[in-house]
Amino acid sequence: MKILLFGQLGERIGREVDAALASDGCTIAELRHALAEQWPAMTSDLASGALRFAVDQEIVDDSFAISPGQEVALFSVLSGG
Amino acid sequence: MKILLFGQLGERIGREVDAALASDGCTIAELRHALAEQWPAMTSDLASGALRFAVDQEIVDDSFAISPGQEVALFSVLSGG
Amino acid sequence: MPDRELASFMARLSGAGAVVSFVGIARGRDKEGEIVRGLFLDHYPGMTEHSLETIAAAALDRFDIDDALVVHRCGAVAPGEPIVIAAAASAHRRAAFEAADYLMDRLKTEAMFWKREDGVDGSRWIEPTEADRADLARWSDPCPE
Amino acid sequence: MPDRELASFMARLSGAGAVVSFVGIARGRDKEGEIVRGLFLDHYPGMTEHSLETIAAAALDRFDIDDALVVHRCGAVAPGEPIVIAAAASAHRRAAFEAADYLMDRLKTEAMFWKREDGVDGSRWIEPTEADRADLARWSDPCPE
Repeated sequence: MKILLFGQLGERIGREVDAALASDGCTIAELRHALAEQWPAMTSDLASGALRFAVDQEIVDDSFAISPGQEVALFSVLSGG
Repeated sequence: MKILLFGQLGERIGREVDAALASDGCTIAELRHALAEQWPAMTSDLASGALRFAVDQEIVDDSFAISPGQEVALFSVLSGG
Repeated sequence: MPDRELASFMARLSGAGAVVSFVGIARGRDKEGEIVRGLFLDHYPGMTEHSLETIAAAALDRFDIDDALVVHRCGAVAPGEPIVIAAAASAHRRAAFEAADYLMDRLKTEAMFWKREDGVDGSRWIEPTEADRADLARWSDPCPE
Repeated sequence: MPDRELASFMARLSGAGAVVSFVGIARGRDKEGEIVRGLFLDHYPGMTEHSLETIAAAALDRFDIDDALVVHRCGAVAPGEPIVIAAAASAHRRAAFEAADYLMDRLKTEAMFWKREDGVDGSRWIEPTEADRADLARWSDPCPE
């Protein structure tokens, strides 16, 4: 599953990463867990609660179930304008 | 003596009037009196205290003595910007 | 034109992070909602410019700003046309906002203009409103000079 | 360019008497006074624009304004270049001043950008400051909605 990253996270990890996970009904909580396993460099960020996920450009919480084909993005803290 | 007028006063009386008065040491108080005599339409304005005089582009009070060649202007209430 | 005034004001800045500008536009209706065909701003060449410079200098004194701009029209102004642009530039935005607000409050009462509104049924010369005077009074509290 | 944005914003108005605009300019120094060679503003196409529209719509809801404008740069921005223009137009000037101030306070914390300052000794990603958060909190009092 493709995940878009931005800012510092995008610079450190990659602006687009491919999580080794079937996107078929996977929840955000499962994705968070899979990302932490696949990119240890993200583990502390993911655990801190400072990151938020968006699916199809809407912020979602951990229980959200991702459907195949949806656009998934992971945000670190915004800088603002 | 030439007097510059602005705004409503300039429109009613004239933008530049010639007061029948020697400018040699005449005070603003004397000018005020002479203007009221010469232009009765200005009498109530002049009496109201709403008018101010400027000499050489500085606001002056009634005791100021005008020297020959100085630029004299009479202001009604400003509109602001 | 306010956009060109803003561009040239910004071109002369160096190091500012914030520019706040105000543009006043002649309205097609007076305070009673009657149609205004045009404004005429009478002025006293020399003293009027000096009154604008005095107000800009007071803003520079009072606020932590790098630069201030006041450009005012005189003569005939049609509805929809700009009358005034006032702007302030500063390192951080709060000072620029406050200075621009202050410039306008002073300009509305103290700029040396005599303004006539030409309506459908005649003309009238106008004076600052009570609201304008109240706006100006906001700044008379002890100030951070 | 902010002057062109201001001109096109003003061209689409009708009947407004007041336009307040804010232009933010990239500064050549960071908060510690160190030289900044440039900024990079990362954004999420679609969501970022939506965040700007949401802020403009909130200002239109909250203040008695006719129109609001928010235009923001993304990507690389050099010191001295404009980053953002925010503007509000209203019949009377107070509402336009307040709305422009509000737009900026929200943009500084909520606009969806990730901003990197590139200095002489490296780069750092920045977060809203405590001052930015305090500015935003000014508007959380009961509002006239």
